[in-house]
Amino acid sequence: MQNSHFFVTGDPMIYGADVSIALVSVAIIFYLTYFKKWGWLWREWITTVDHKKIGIMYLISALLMLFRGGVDAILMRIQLAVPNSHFLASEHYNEIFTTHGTIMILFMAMPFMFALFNIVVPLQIGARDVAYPFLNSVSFWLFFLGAMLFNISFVVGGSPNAGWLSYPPLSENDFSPGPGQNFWIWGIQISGIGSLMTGINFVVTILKMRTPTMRLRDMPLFSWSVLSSSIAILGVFPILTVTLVMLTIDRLLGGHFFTMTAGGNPMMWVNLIWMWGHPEVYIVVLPAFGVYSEVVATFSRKRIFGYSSMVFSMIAISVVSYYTWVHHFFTMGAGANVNIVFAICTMIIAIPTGVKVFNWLFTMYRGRIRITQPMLWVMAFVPCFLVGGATGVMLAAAPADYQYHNSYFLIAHFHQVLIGGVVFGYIAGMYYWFPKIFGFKLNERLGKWGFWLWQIGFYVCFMPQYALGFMGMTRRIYTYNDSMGWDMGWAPLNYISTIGAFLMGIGFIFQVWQILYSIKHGERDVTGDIWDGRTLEWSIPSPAPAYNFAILPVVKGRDAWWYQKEEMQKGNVHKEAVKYEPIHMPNNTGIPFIMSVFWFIAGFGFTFEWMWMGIAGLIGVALTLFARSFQYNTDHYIPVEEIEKTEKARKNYGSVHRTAN
Amino acid sequence: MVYLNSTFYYHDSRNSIPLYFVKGDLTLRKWIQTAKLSFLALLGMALLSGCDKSNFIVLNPKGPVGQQELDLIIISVILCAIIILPVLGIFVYIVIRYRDKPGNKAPYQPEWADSKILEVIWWGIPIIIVAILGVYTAKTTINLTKPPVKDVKPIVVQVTSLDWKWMFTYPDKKIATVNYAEIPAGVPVQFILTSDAPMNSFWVPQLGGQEYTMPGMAMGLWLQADKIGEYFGSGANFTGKGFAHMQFRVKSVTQDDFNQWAAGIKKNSPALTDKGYKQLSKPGLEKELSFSSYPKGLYEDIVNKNGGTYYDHMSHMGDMGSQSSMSSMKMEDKK
Amino acid sequence: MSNHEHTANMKAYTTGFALSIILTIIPIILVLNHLLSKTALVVSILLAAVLQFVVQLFFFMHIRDGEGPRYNVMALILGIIFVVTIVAGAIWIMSFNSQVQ
Amino acid sequence: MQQSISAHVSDHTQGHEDQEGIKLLGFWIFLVTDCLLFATFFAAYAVLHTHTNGGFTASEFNVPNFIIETFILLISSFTSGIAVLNMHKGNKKGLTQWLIVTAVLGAVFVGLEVKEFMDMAAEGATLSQSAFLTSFFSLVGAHGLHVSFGIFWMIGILVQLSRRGITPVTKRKISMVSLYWHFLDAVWIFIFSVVYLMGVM
Repeated sequence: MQNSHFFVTGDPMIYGADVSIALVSVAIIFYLTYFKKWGWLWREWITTVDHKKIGIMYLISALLMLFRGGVDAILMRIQLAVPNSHFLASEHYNEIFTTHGTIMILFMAMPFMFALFNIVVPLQIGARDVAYPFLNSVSFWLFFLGAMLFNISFVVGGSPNAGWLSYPPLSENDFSPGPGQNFWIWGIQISGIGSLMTGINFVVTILKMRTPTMRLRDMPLFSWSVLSSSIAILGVFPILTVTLVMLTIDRLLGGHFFTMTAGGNPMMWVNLIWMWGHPEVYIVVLPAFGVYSEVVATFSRKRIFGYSSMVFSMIAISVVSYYTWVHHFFTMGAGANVNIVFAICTMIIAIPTGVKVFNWLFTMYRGRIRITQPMLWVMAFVPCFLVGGATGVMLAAAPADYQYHNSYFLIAHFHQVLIGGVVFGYIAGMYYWFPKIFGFKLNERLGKWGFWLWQIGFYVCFMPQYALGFMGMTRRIYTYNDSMGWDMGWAPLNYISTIGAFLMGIGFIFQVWQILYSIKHGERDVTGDIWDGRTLEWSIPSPAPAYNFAILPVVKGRDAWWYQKEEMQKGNVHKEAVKYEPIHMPNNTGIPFIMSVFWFIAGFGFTFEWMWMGIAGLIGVALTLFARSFQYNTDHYIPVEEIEKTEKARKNYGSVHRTAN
Repeated sequence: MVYLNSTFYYHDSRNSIPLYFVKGDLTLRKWIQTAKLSFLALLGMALLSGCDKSNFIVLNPKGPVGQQELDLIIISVILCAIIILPVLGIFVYIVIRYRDKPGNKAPYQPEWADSKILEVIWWGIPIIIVAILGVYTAKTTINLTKPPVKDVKPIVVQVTSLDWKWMFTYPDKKIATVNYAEIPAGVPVQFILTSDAPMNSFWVPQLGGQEYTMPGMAMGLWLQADKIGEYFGSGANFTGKGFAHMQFRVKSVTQDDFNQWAAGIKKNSPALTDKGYKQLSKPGLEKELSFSSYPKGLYEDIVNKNGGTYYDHMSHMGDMGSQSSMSSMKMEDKK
Repeated sequence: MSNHEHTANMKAYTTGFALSIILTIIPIILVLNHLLSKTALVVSILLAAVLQFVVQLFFFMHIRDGEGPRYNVMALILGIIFVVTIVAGAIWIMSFNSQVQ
Repeated sequence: MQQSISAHVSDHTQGHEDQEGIKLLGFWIFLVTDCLLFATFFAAYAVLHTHTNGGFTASEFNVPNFIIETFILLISSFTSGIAVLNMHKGNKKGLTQWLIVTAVLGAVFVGLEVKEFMDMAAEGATLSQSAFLTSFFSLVGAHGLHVSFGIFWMIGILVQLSRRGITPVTKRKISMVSLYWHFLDAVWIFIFSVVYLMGVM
């Protein structure tokens, strides 16, 4: 491969990005070296197996990727704002929507979700860590290096441009030669393996690591949502892995799974990728449902309404979501019977989802609603998701879908459920648990600016797109009014939509500002229970100590901490002398990071079809696995003195239970 | 053709309608200027265009297929609204009534968290609504697999999506067109779709919903125009660089005009040869073209070479006329 | 699972082994001698495979071992449902009749 | 204060012994996901097995070869079971020997499979020949890679066993590898039935 092909050239924006990436890298390296922070970085972060720190790293990565995906979105909207625009060339536009979709789902939503998993679940179930701390670290680094591999396609080799699900034969060698498509495959493959491991990890964590007195039926709903989401991950991520392997076999070894020639069948890809792809959206939305349940109960000062049907509906969603995938290709010729069955399955999944909305509403009913930042996002979610869900049911009606499919109606629908359902939920979760993990609250005023800009921006951006769908505008076109003499009247609505995108972008800037501002000025959480919470994570100090719980909590029912506080107020608490025991904790380890670097090397090698490098990377992976297998000294005990010291330093906290009115 | 910034590998130089890909001289600054100036004007226009019903082509069908789909859309909107609107109302009411503010006298029952009656209601209502919508959906789905009217003899139009153009072949008339199709009004048309390039989707919103064009598959789509007119069609599934330009025209004319048009093409247009098709199927754009004939079995060859031989659908690829395509439908029913 | 009772003993392994050998030989004989009609043959091959899978589960993998909630059994059942969905779903959908709406 | 009202719960549930049980459950769940991995390959094979592009068809498989392969794998599944029995009896020597036997049988199996693939390739039936062959080599090859991985894993465990003897950790590892081995045998049953037997039928 020639040098001029290795580096992406040709566009001033790309050169600009090259320069800024180089500058930022130099700045980071300088900072780390000058302040002698390399050791700190290695000891405290890269080798950590602490679920809270891993959660923080997921959160930071997710926000970075939200930025990158958002910039892509803005570029697309600029291009479409006016007809016949030449801001972006066709291929550049294609690359941008491909990376936008891929990044937002796989490298933004997934890590954001895993951030919440990691930060919240062990604290909520009274555990000191996840079931497999080592594996947890492997998962993170696989995700992170997979995401980096995908992202460097921007500057080396060229970005993928066949759409976020890369339908063959377009994504096959014949139509998309070169490393761009391979970046897509390997970036997703590597991080997808990490996601699968996280799924296993959290299923076992929730089943086996709960504090012994917590029964499953008393478990907080967020943890239930994580369980159902993780079960869905286990059910579908293997399919993604294999489907990507198949495309790799086609591209790298000359196979014919999905080619047009030699009997390959592109429809098979569409079938398999949506077997993963549809449950995937439920995977990301279920934890958001969990967040809503926690936030609504806390800020209505009321028990969650209909706990059992909430649990049942989540499990139902995670299983039924497995039977809806064909609604993504009703128009592909699978026949009327297939379409009818999958249309009805798709509609059925709306039932448990709708039930959840009712239950949230009736949790607020006869409660006392405090409109805090997390609650604001939940309240924005309800109407947004209702409409998004309704358009989803409209799309499920197969023959109507023939008219919506691949049009801007579809685009508007899935942004409405993915932003209104998923992103709002994750942001609510971030605001809600931020004090727990960092020890301070995020500034309300800046947050409100961010909130309203997001809200207005969202409706301004996406409502016109429903209309554009009815006007016959199809997705993924980089320009319009340009050919065959058609002017379909799409221009004004597109212009408005672009304004909305900018508003959301400004909203995001406010949120970044809010975080930076609050690091210094945010309200400190001294009680550990800043929201007057109901579940166990609020019973420990903020930020949580490394071992989470000095003594494993006793749970007598749902909302354990809430009732414990009530008991405390009534004075029914028998004070006993505290007697700590040494706590068993896993050791830090560099192996996950090193192994993931080898994966990165392998992925990079296969991307450029340098087999020697790919195989060398895989051998490295095998060697690190082998090395780990021989590590026996993988844990340590925190001595009692140290626990006493830590707990003493925090003795001053103690929550005051504030009853309503 | 001047493809701009072929960063990498695309170095093909076909010569058709180069203008589309030539970078204009609009700089970003100029663009912002234009944007500023047109901001208010456009906002106004948008509001106006919102009232202009004719732009909403999906909601303004010109044939029975599109009409049935519109009916289903309306039914689904109504059924969804039955749930959405009351829920939104309840939501607003609850948020206002139960806000935590001093002196709020609304009841506060922090322990009230169960009600069998309420749960039955909101599991029940959605189930009923889904059942109703499910029935309509199933009915329409089955209806659309049949010709829209029974008493008129249908015609067959074979559609092949290419990079980045549409080819229409008429097995009855043995003529071919590119990027436009003419059909007789009031006659059911069975479009039989395939692709000799990455899959696309054939969509003429005012006649009815879309269907993918898949390499190696020949799939039928019934459409019909009730009146004469010209309808916008486009490719709806992304196929790469020239995808945005894959728009075409479907013109519905009276049966007589249709026959005349076909005869005119037969007489005046050049023939599509094997070589010509090879050239046509290369990546690139094309304007509207007409051909007086095409190589025998062209469509079948396209389907078969992309994997069609592995499926049993030779019988209704259309070359034996609409009659055989009808009989093959019956075969399908038996399956 | 150090503290759980084990169903593993030599007798169980030998029985399982014998059963799986038999269940392997039966379909081989059926196929090589063309003993049945096509459909019957397919059914009996699949039946033998499923039975053998069950044998592996019970005699070799000791699915009955363990106490408390049987998470492993639940996982397996869910897994089997998903496996059937993937394979049967793909076959059903991909046997398209190419005559569509 | 939180601590003062919490009863003292024994720490043992998160202690060392049960860690091994938790790991075994995780591994079991991993095996279930591995099932789905094979199911996806099976789905592709089921859809594409007639797409032979005019070349090698499923009726041309080498019958004696795959029957021998099947029996070797069956026997190795049995021997790995005997190894576990020896482990429970605390018989390190027997355990080691039977593990070695299992690994060797696995290696013979892989060798036979490689030979089969080479023979087919020599006839021109390569992976890039047709969709059928792509799906065949992927499905069977994926299983072969799993077996090869299992062999290396067993070697690693054998080394640890010789160094540390039968401990809770090595016990858990041996239980895992044996579970894995039975699982691969179960997958092979379906490959044998669906791919080979139905192919030559």
